[in-house]
Amino acid sequence: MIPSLTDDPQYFSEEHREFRRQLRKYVENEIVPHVDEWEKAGMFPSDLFKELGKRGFLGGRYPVEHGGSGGDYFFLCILAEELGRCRSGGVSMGVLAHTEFGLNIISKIGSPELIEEIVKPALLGEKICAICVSEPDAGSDVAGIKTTAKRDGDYYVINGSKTFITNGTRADYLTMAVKTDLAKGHHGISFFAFPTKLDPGGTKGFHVSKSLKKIGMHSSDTGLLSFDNCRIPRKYLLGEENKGFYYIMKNFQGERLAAAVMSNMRGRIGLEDTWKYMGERQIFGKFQKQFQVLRHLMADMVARQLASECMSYQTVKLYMNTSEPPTKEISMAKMYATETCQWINDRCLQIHGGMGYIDETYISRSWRDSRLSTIGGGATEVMKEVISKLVMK
Amino acid sequence: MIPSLTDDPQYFSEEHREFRRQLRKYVENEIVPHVDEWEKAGMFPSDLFKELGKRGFLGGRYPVEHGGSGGDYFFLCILAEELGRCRSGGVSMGVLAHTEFGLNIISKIGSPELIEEIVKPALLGEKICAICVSEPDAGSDVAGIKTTAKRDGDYYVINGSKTFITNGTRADYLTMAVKTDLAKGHHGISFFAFPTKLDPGGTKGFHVSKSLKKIGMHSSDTGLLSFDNCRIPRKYLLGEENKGFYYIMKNFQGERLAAAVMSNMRGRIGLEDTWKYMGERQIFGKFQKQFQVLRHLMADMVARQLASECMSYQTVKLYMNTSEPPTKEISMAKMYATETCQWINDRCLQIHGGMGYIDETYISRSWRDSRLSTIGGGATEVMKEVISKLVMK
Amino acid sequence: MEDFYSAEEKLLREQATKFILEKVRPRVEEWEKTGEMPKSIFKEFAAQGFLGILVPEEYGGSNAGPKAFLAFSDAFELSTSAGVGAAIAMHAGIVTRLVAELASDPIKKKIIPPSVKGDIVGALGLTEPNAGSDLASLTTNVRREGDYYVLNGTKTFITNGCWCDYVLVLCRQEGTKGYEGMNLLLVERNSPGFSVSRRIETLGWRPSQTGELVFENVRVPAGNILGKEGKGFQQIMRALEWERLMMAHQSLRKAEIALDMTMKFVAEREQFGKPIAAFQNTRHVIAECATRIEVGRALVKEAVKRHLAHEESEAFAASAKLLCCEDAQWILDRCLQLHGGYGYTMEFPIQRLWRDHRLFTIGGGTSEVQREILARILDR
Amino acid sequence: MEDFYSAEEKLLREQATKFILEKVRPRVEEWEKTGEMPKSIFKEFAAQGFLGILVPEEYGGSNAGPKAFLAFSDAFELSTSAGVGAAIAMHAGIVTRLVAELASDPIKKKIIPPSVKGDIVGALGLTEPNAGSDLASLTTNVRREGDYYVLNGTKTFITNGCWCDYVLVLCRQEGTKGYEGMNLLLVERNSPGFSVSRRIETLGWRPSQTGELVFENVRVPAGNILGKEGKGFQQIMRALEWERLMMAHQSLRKAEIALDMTMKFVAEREQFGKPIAAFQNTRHVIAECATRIEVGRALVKEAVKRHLAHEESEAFAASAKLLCCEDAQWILDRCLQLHGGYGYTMEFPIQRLWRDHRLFTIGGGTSEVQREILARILDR
Repeated sequence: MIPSLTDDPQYFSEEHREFRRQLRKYVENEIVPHVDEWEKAGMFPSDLFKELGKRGFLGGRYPVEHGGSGGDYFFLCILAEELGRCRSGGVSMGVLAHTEFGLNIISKIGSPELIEEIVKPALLGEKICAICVSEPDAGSDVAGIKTTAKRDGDYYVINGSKTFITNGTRADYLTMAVKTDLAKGHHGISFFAFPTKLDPGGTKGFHVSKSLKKIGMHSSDTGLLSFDNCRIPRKYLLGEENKGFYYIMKNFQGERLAAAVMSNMRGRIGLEDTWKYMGERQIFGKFQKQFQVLRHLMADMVARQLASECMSYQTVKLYMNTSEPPTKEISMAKMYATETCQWINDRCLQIHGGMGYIDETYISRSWRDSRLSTIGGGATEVMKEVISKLVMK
Repeated sequence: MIPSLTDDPQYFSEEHREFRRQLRKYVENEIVPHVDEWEKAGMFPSDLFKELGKRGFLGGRYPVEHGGSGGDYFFLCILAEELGRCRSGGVSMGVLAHTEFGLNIISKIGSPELIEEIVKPALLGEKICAICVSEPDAGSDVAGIKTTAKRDGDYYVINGSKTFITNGTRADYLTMAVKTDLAKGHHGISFFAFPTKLDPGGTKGFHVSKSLKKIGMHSSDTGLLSFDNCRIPRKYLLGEENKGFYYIMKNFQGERLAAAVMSNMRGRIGLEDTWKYMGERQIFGKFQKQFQVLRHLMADMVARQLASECMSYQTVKLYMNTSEPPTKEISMAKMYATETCQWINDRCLQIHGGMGYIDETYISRSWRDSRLSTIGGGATEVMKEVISKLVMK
Repeated sequence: MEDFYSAEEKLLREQATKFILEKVRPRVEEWEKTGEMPKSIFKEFAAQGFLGILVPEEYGGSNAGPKAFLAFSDAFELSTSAGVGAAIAMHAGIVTRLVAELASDPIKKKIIPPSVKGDIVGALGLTEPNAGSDLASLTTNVRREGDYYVLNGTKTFITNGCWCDYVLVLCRQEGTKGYEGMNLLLVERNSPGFSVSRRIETLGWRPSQTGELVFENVRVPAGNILGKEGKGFQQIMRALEWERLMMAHQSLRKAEIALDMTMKFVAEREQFGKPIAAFQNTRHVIAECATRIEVGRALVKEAVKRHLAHEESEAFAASAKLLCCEDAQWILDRCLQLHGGYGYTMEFPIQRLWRDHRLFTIGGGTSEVQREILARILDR
Repeated sequence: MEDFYSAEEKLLREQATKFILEKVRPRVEEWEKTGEMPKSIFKEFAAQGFLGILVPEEYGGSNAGPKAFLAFSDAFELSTSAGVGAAIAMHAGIVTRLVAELASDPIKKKIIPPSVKGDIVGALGLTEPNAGSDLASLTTNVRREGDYYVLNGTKTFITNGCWCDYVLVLCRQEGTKGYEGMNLLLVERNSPGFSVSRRIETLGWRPSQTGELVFENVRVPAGNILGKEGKGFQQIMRALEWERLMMAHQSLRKAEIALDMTMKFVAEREQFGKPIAAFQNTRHVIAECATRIEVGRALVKEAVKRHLAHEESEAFAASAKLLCCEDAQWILDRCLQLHGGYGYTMEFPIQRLWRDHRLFTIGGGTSEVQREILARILDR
């Protein structure tokens, strides 16, 4: 038995627990049976958004006026955790890229018109969103963004390209960071909710140049997108011009926290599956769980797992209770959870021996899925830069 | 510039160096252009064995009387290293599984008849061999083998199954460990050169039950094989009955050493590619190679890489100059090289950031290929058992 | 972590911090050099009320509770000497508390008030030369003779051992084995047959008077038993868990203090024409250290909460002891490294923090033992 | 590794081992306790011929060569005190050798024979309070006045500093900067203006008389320069590489000695009813330690071979220093851990090996500096 905090009343009310129960049942019955197929296809079906949406799973933490349930951030944690139980990392990533990474900022700073046009249908899963920041030459370094938006009357004209975009091949709206003032570095960034289907056959000038093949996260699509003189109405500007960096600082901490929570669940499932395997697999006449070094390794992993979960949950609470996001704690939680998850999955694969290298075992998928977590959403190296700036005054 | 030992005269004569030059040229011109395709197909073409064979690349270290060139073990090192330069781990693994792991023991203890029937054509690449030890319930634990061979007049009747067999879906001969005496544990193991094409349409009772899909090593085929009352002539017994464990101890050390050498090359290429990338990729206005933490990480990797190469080469020399294989040093070299290679490729992927997660980059392939090395051919945990027994007297 | 403590606990920490920095820290270098701290230090701590934090008011304590004790420990770690902290924490954090919880009334009245005043000092006798982390194999022997227990055996690595006035001895009734059949006896120093056979010189913890105690036919009055006959081990399990939590908490505090020192050092010290703090490597190492401290704190906080609420705390306490002590060891090592050659001199306290702390992954149940505990929880 | 040494070198190692175990090891505990080793120890080593291993025969040495010195160091590490090894290796492995290679004939004749006899002891003055690993920023100042050099500055962390009879001082000609314009001067102890300002107390290396040296208008005869004017730094680069190789080699030897002790300890010590050696965890830790030692050896062997053959050795030497010193630190820590509580007492030498060795990733160019060297090689 691996001790767990997922039912702890200090974090989860009965309402949360009911949400979790329903979602878990849905994942087990409606997602698990299909993930092998989705992994092979390189994409889960877009209908999944609708199915999740109509059951209210997407809007847990969104205001009721936006079509959500008005709950707290722990509803998002539950979404991240329970989707993780389908053991296909791409599913959780794709859904969260839509419902949290892409949508959150629109809900926070979008005009009432955009709430109606985008947020409401998106929470029902009828529109698909994506967050769209990375470029071929600017990953963690947002100041280096080269895609531009130029004002032209009531329109903006957008040129450039974006890459590593989760949901990128099918998103209806791209929550996109661009430069409205190239000379200004951080202070020239603006955000748009870029509509990809403005014109019949797709917004003119917008192309999915490539669907990127990745080492893992196979059930999620990833796009390389190009923008060639795309004209979009001015209303799609989010908030004010050139305030994009501020919006990132303020609103994107939730994304990192969600990455931590997702990683924790991926670590936990790795541990659960591996401990089960160790009780079934015999070698040299003993069960694997009887070997001291493997037991001690499990103990080390459990200790780190619990530490990471405590850190993430406590940080969620802090995040909910403070007006400015606790950037230091969130960066630490993100870095620790993703590194821990990656290490745990690597060691768990090792315990599985040859079976761990076979595509069909869960642990092999979880291992390659987890490899992305220390790179995406603020790489470990970037987290260290952030943390060191905050602790070394 | 990463310092290298691959031309060091203490290990490599002019003859070796010429062998290396020719092979490198061949790999560059004839293999590199095709590996993407082979990776996708899940298998390199069997013709590759013939092409390598007719150029003399396979028999470098085999006796002239067996069709080889009569060279030393460093010829095998060169083969492992230069094939590694095609950056598709399955190619080196498949070729070495044939020419070293499968064939070596036949050359050493096979009858003159089997030398003619198997070794000579195999060194020309006209027959394909595989080593066949692991079973669904016995990986590193050879005493737990359950496949049996029962004597019946001039025949042996073989029953059981084998898994994780490299070249398993197409091998003509399987160098196979089976139990001839189930009651005797280690001392009931015997070796056979199992012919898979004895009867038209394949030896009766032999089936490739499954071609296993793996996380990496995609250009190499891996079989799950079943044996159902297969009758094979007695002549295919290698050496004596029930001496199999002794043969493993004596002859399979070369396999582990080859694994070390292969891993070293995979680490080295990872470093070369990554250092190159660091000189091309800019972030925050600087080249990656200008960041101190990445430079220091490179330095740590180079130090371990050099240490591992020194260890492996010195162990090869020791192996060539002693009558009993230096099991302790070989186990250490294998463990260290494979762990180092895995760590290096993981860190190199990290340095590549999002690009490292994309299927098409070399580092992503090298990362998933290298993950097998600490599991196959004697897992790290097994190496530690062996080493501790030898150092703690 | 700040929301962990109540306002009163923070006040206590402030008071203690002032006391430590003014009255203790300036004398530490001398004590460390000679290995001798005056025993009267207990009275000085007592005068501030620190020795009664875990003791009910009727016996002269403040009963401020375990979290208050942790807040107090945040302060005493500022002495930069684990020996000082260990001596105080053993006496006031563990031994006196066990007496208050388990002893008979007459014993409580006799022992606790002077303990709270610092007039007498207690020790805990668990480890034996051949039974360290493995208490099930301890052999110190006890048999009943009329109104007395007769005690024979040796206890070693005993903090406060050389100067203790009383020691709680875990001993085995004849004919028992494993974790069953142990008694916990309070033995006073003046008992005939009790002796301190030697002081054990250690790598760190120098002022803590680590000693080996010998019991030769020591006759202990029957009323000196703590709790029930035969349940000695079971009765201290909760105290051992508390010790693990204290050690995890103290480890992180040591790491934090070291990191503060280090950040100051790297900001001032220049190499290659710039402060060491300006090197990316330095910044990333510090980020990693700070993260491990913060994560460890989150774990300790949860573990303490569960321990105090008597909820399932075993796995959390073992995880906290394992992870925080190991991580602190790594952090202290990195801090020493960032000090360069200065870190190796006796002139900077980082060397002492580093070497003092090395015992934290060994004492209180080694890291290996914590792993065993965790693995057994998985078995359930 | 056994094929690394010649028969003569092995014989020397055997002779030295006997000497160390009989004449040195039994006195080490006392020296470590007091921090004082008699200076006459140099004469005892000299009587065995050990101080002349790197010195030509005409000056009284055996000229047995660098590999012989490494074989000798395998023996002196058995003293289990890095302070003893450091004092001897600095004098006989580096300083005397530099004099023999670079000094003028009169200086050689004056300094080397008594050095080989152990009558006088040498030190090397590189590090300054504000220039450790970064020698380019050293500021000890030299100017020419007629037949003299006038020297001003401070050198610190100097092994043998407190009792040295002469010291080789790396100093800067006025108006120069970076690695250019340095001189290497031999300064005798009796020179007016030279003083030992203090002994530096360190965590380990206790008997090695680490000191801070002050030069106030010290007038050094012009003939005391070693090698060329302005080329002081370039001339010692090879000696620094040699120091790195020695340190890497000695690190592994310390680790090996500790592992031997540990294997003995775990075979004897029982816990949970069986020898610690029987636990799988113990065996796997030992396997990992043994592997890192063996791999480190392979690297050192290659690096030494290249250094001696004047082949490209820089990357190998830096790698060896970095990897072997870091790995030995890890191994010594694991060995201490396997000793449990006993590892923390002053009664077992493992504590000293552990704490002595901690300087090896700091001294002789920190690990960070080795990484810088390697990264710059990659830049080429």
